[in-house]
Amino acid sequence: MIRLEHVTKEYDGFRACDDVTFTVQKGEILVILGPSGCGKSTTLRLINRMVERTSGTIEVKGRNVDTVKGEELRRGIGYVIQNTGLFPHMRVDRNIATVPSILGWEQKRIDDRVREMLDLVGLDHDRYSKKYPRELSGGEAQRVGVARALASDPDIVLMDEPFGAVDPINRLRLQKEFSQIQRKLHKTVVFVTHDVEEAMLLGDRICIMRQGKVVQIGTPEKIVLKPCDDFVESFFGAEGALKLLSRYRAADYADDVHSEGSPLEADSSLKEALASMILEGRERVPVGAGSIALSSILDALRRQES
Amino acid sequence: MIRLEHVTKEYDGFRACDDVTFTVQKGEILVILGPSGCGKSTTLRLINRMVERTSGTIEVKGRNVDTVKGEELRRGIGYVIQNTGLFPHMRVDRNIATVPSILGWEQKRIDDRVREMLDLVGLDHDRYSKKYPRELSGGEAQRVGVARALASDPDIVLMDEPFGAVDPINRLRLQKEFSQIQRKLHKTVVFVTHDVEEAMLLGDRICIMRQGKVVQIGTPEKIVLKPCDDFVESFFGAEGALKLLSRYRAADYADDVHSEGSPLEADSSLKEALASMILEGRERVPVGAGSIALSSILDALRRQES
Amino acid sequence: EEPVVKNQGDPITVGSFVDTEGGILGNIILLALEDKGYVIEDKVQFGTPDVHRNALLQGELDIGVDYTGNGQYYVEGFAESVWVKADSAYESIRTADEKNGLLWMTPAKANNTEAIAVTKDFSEKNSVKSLADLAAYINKGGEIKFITSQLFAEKEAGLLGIEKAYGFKFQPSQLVLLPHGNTAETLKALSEGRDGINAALAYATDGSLVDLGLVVLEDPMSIPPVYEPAPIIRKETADKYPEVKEILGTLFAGLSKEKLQEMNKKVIVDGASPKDIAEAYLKEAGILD
Amino acid sequence: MNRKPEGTLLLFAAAGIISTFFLDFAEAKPNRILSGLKLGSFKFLGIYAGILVLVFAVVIVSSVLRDGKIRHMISGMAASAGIAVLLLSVGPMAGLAIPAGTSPRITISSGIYITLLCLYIILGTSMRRLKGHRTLKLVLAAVAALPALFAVASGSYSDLSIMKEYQVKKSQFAGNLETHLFLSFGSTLAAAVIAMPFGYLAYKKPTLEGKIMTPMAFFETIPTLSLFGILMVPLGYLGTIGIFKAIGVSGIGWAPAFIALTLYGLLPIARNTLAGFKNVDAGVVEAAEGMGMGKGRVLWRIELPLAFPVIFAGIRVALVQAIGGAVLAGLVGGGGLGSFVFLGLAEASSDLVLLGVIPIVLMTLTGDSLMKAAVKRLEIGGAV
Amino acid sequence: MKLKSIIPVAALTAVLVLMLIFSREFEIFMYGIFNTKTQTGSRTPLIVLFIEHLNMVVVSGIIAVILGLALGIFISSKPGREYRDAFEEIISLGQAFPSAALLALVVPIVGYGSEGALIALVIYALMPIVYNTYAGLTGVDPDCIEAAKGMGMEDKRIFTRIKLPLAANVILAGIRTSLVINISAATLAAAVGAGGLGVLVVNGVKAFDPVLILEGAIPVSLMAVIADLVMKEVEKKLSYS
Ligand SMILES: Nc1ncnc2c1ncn2[C@@H]1O[C@H](COP(=O)(O)OP(=O)(O)OP(=O)(O)O)[C@@H](O)[C@H]1O
Ligand SMILES: Nc1ncnc2c1ncn2[C@@H]1O[C@H](COP(=O)(O)OP(=O)(O)OP(=O)(O)O)[C@@H](O)[C@H]1O
Ligand SMILES: [Mg+2]
Ligand SMILES: [Mg+2]
Repeated sequence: MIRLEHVTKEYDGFRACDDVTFTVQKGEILVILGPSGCGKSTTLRLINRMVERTSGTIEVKGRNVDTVKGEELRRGIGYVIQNTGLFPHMRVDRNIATVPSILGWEQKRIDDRVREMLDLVGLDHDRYSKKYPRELSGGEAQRVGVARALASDPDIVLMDEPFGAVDPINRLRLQKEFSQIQRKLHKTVVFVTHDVEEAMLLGDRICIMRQGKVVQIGTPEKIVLKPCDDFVESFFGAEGALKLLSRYRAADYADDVHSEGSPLEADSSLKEALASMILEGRERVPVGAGSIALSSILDALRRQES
Repeated sequence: MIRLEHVTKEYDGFRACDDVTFTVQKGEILVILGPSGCGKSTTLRLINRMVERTSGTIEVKGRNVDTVKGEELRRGIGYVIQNTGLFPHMRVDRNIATVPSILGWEQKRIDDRVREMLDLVGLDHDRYSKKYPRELSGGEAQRVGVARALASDPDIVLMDEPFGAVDPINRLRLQKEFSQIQRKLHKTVVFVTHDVEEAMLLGDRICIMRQGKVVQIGTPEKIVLKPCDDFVESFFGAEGALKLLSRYRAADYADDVHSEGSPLEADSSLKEALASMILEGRERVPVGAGSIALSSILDALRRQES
Repeated sequence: EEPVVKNQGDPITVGSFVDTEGGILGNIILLALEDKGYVIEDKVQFGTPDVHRNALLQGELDIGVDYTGNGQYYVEGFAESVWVKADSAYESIRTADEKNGLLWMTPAKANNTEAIAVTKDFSEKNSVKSLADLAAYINKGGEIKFITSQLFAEKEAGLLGIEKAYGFKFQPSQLVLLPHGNTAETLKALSEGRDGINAALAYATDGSLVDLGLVVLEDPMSIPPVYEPAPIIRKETADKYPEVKEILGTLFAGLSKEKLQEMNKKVIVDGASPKDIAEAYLKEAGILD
Repeated sequence: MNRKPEGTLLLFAAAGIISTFFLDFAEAKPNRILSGLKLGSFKFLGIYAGILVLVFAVVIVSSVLRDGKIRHMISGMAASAGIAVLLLSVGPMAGLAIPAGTSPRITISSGIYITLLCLYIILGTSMRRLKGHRTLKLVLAAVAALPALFAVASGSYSDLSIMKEYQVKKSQFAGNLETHLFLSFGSTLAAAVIAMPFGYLAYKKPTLEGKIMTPMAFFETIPTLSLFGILMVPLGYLGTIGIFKAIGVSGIGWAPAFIALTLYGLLPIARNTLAGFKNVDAGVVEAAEGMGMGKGRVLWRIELPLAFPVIFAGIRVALVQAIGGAVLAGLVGGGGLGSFVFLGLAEASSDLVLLGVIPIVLMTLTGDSLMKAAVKRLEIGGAV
Repeated sequence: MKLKSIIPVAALTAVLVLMLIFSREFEIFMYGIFNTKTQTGSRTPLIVLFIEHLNMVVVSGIIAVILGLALGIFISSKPGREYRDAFEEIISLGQAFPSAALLALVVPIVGYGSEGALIALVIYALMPIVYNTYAGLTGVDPDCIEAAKGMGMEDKRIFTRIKLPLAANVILAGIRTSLVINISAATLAAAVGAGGLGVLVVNGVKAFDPVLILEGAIPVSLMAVIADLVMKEVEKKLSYS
């Protein structure tokens, strides 16, 4: 779906992107993770030609991006930037309707679409559609930003630290909601972040960058378990494995053994199951009809690997 | 050391602090934790009389705060505010020297103290003392803020979300450094945050506030294990127990059993030990001369409680 | 009945100086022409003398009012002495300005020349009646503060000439210089004795002299030129509307110094409308009915 | 609950009382230019002066009331009543105070202006601090404003010297007012049309910023009157050329004034245009581009609407400046209300000066506050 | 002050001085160019007019700075804050009077000469100073003030050590604006007989004499530009960034 091959971007001789090569499959979320200034945003913006590369090839949906006009290319790709970038002088509905109206959809269709999008991101149409961006909380604004990027139903969405400005508590909620939306829509997503937990939670694959170069690219498990160098390892810290546990649902690792106590919530993660065991000092906690054992959690990553 | 009794602060009839009562012992860190707008900052600022209370009694070092002039009271109490509040027109050294020069220390003593303070917060004197605040990174500015608050060696330090503006990666480092400093200096600290992990990591006791009222106050263990209501419970989420584990040193829970593999670092926490076990799929990992067992971690909180 | 409009769609622009007398004289022309059925664009009290002059030259004004003595500034090649006599002054500017396309009509017999005024009290107390007396008074070291226009103070045919002729000299501290020459202000300052002022620039036709209890010092040597107001019409306009030239020809002839003084007084002291005063004059003179 | 007396009310009520007792309210002159008998408030207004003192006393008492709402209601009502009494009584009382003589004049003196100013400030303060109560505020404003209109319209002021000046100048007044409006609004419009593209250019090409702004800033250092004067020469020359002559350009008249005022308006507008565009959140522009908007669309749909409140604020500054500057047109034959000012100055008639000044001040104040309100309105949909 | 910024100031000052010394020659030269019929000239030497002008600007400037700072500080202080709106209204009312009209109106009150002009100029110069003082002082980062207060500084010390230095550049920018406005507005003082370079400008305009206008306008503009440059340097010097 998206293919970068030996892509380099120089600013006055400084390589913000240096020989970057990767592919994003249809329906996949690729998370680009790295420290500040490593070239994440630049890489993202090369894809929709907000920035023109110095050398290399970029293909989107099998076509070289140079064969399309920049503006047209961008109209077909959703784009969510840090701090939302909502247009402060337009109400929520007009913000969301931006690309559809550029594309010349008829009014009725636009209205329906706005309603549908607000629904999708969990905002009440009547309450929110006529608000101005400054009347929204950070989390609400973020949702509108996502709704706007998806309004014209693009196959591809680029997201640049979309939840960067949201406080930690709301952030988790947004991340989970985004996961759900993605499960419905199966977009092809490139997602930039410097938050390790976020990368773990959302990424099908993670691409770790450093000083403009791709250091390692692969599934979160592979990266945590087989970091290719110290830099990658240090990134996940000593607690990388725990973070990884948040990716798996406890129910998937449960067995039929009966266990006492109040069961975990249906979509609890392995991490939550582990926390619950430690809290209660038990080696087994109930989940669904059965229960899950500490040893299953201990084995989980191993099982995943094979 | 600090005692608030039935303290209330009203703004135009709105109670920002409502009947707050607590005591902070000498050498203790009390963390005030709560959602935005719950009155944390107000409570803090009542202590050094930045805000005058509407009713109630406040004692600092056994004396009613009303018996001292506000300014004098404040000169004896360190104060670190969110976003550092460094004076942009003064170089780092003069920022740090502010209170000592108000107190009329002689120049030599001030100079020595500045050097000592920069040392304490891990900044090189020669490199940093002549910089202006705008030439510092967020983390460096934060350290200078702490150095400034400690310059006159006050017994009591008030900190209002001191690390609020620092990015997550540097934040963890600053928190750990602060822990170390505190272990050396044994200040009496009231620390405001809305970050649960920070509260867990630093607080000897945590005071949870909501809408101006103190909801629960106690050690982190007590609050996680015995939350007094749903609000407090929701605050720590499903993973509260795991967070708690970061408070304990693995070495303290180790036994003499020999175990293979590379040992954990000396001051690793139980949380890190657990992560290591999950990563490697083993029930026991080496620490120091001996090793620690998964079952010890499972029992840790229980042991702590008794 | 309404007279027929004689210049449909081509109004004649009439202007004058932005001062009291300009208001009256301009309106006299305006009303006289309107009475005969001309459509007039009213630019009465249009601007300062030089703005007015240039407007006439450039055709911004078709008709204006100016003073014969001002010819000394407008045209070159005349001896200074021609400007101090009424007839030679008029003849000089009339002939010279024909080349500029401006026709000077017969001026009023009213010399609105520059003079120095003092209060009656001052005059009597110090027995100062003429400029010669004033010179003696000043040279004796008498207190004096003279308010005048900058322009008058700085020309040979003005204060510089007077000082030379009568043999005295104002010190800078004895002068209050205004950038304009309108004497309502100077005379008011004099009559109120503001800032110690006890002498002021006046024009001979100033209407407020009597009411303010002021007297004009005599100038036996006649230093400042003769300033008689006359209507001026552009040659183009005169050629197009010969009747207009006819009307203007002797329009001012009947105006005496006393008459102008009286009319000026009514406007500046009593606050009457210059137009009303002009109308009254025209009726009295039988030009209007 | 505020326990302290309210300073603003106290201060201006005290100032009002002092001005009522000690300043002249009118001058009864034997004629237009001679000074005359100065009249204090009681001599001039009689019982109504007593009412004014009472009004100020009420304000002082209200300023120590505890309840803010009642306090401001009382002081507001007192002030607007005071304004109404003052404005309505001046006309008839002037009629009574006219001295004998052929052409006597009654001139309003500083006391009335200052007393009025105190009353307006008290009223303004009260209304600002009175939250809500829209109808009450509307009534207060009406009570304060309508009497002046009524008095002017009904001819109640006809005995005042300034109205007599108006009677004399009536035929020129409308024309001069129109010219003044044309000069100030027209030149501001022209300045906006020229300066906005330059401001935008400076934004797009930062290297050009100095080259664009420096000359504009230079005009600002040339005294207005000199610029008028200097322009007369080249314009006088231009005026002899056919096409310019046809549109009325000449060395005198409106052209130099109009051009000079336009030149003065350039800097504030260009500067604010630059600042306005710079202020637009880079993230917003990035989002717009990222959604496939072309350059033109980004400019018209995003940047311009967002920058406009700031640009408009610059236009406001330019307009206020132009209204004041247009006075000088009176000196170069450009007409406008300045003609009255300078004729008044020349004839030593402060009433005639005021006949020019008062409309200018009103024009400035209303223009300014309308534009301010407009800026606020623009911002409702805008950033911030 | 860096050499780079001294050069333009020195050059402009030199031009100004030369112009003052050789004013006669300037007139003769310019009349050669313009060839106007009315060659009025001036009774008072240019240098005297210049000094009058300078005097007016300096005196009104000093008064305006003192008054403006005091007022600005007052209305930005806690007890004075409630007067802010009232004073702002009065000052902006004062500014709504065109400078020429303001000058015209003070004559009947204080008479001819420089007093009237001074009053008008002070009123004119006041607004930018008061406004910028207020904006500067209240614009100081509240975190800084909070920190200062929290460290036990008294209000006086917070004012002198924190607020004033941090507001200095904004305040100085206000003084600069008002100075430049004032230099150019003082031209109109001639209209009330207060002298100054405006005498030449006003006479020049009346006499339609571009030489006189330029002779007055050039020194005024030079003064304004020099004042602007110098104040910019002072601003740089006194502000921390
Ligand atoms: N327009 C530009 N001109 C010059 N250098 C640039 C430009 N844009 C980015 N850079 C540089 O390129 C490097 C990579 O920038 P980029 O914005 O891609 O980093 P990032 O990984 O997104 O960082 P962050 O997490 O802070 O957003 C940085 O060093 C930056 O300074
Ligand atoms: N000066 C004030 N006047 C009126 N209300 C105030 C004032 N200061 C604080 N408040 C209100 O008091 C409440 C508590 O404020 P406080 O600053 O203590 O909250 P907080 O817990 O520190 O919040 P945050 O985490 O956002 O800093 C808030 O609702 C706030 O709006
Ligand atoms: Mg980035
Ligand atoms: Mg707070």
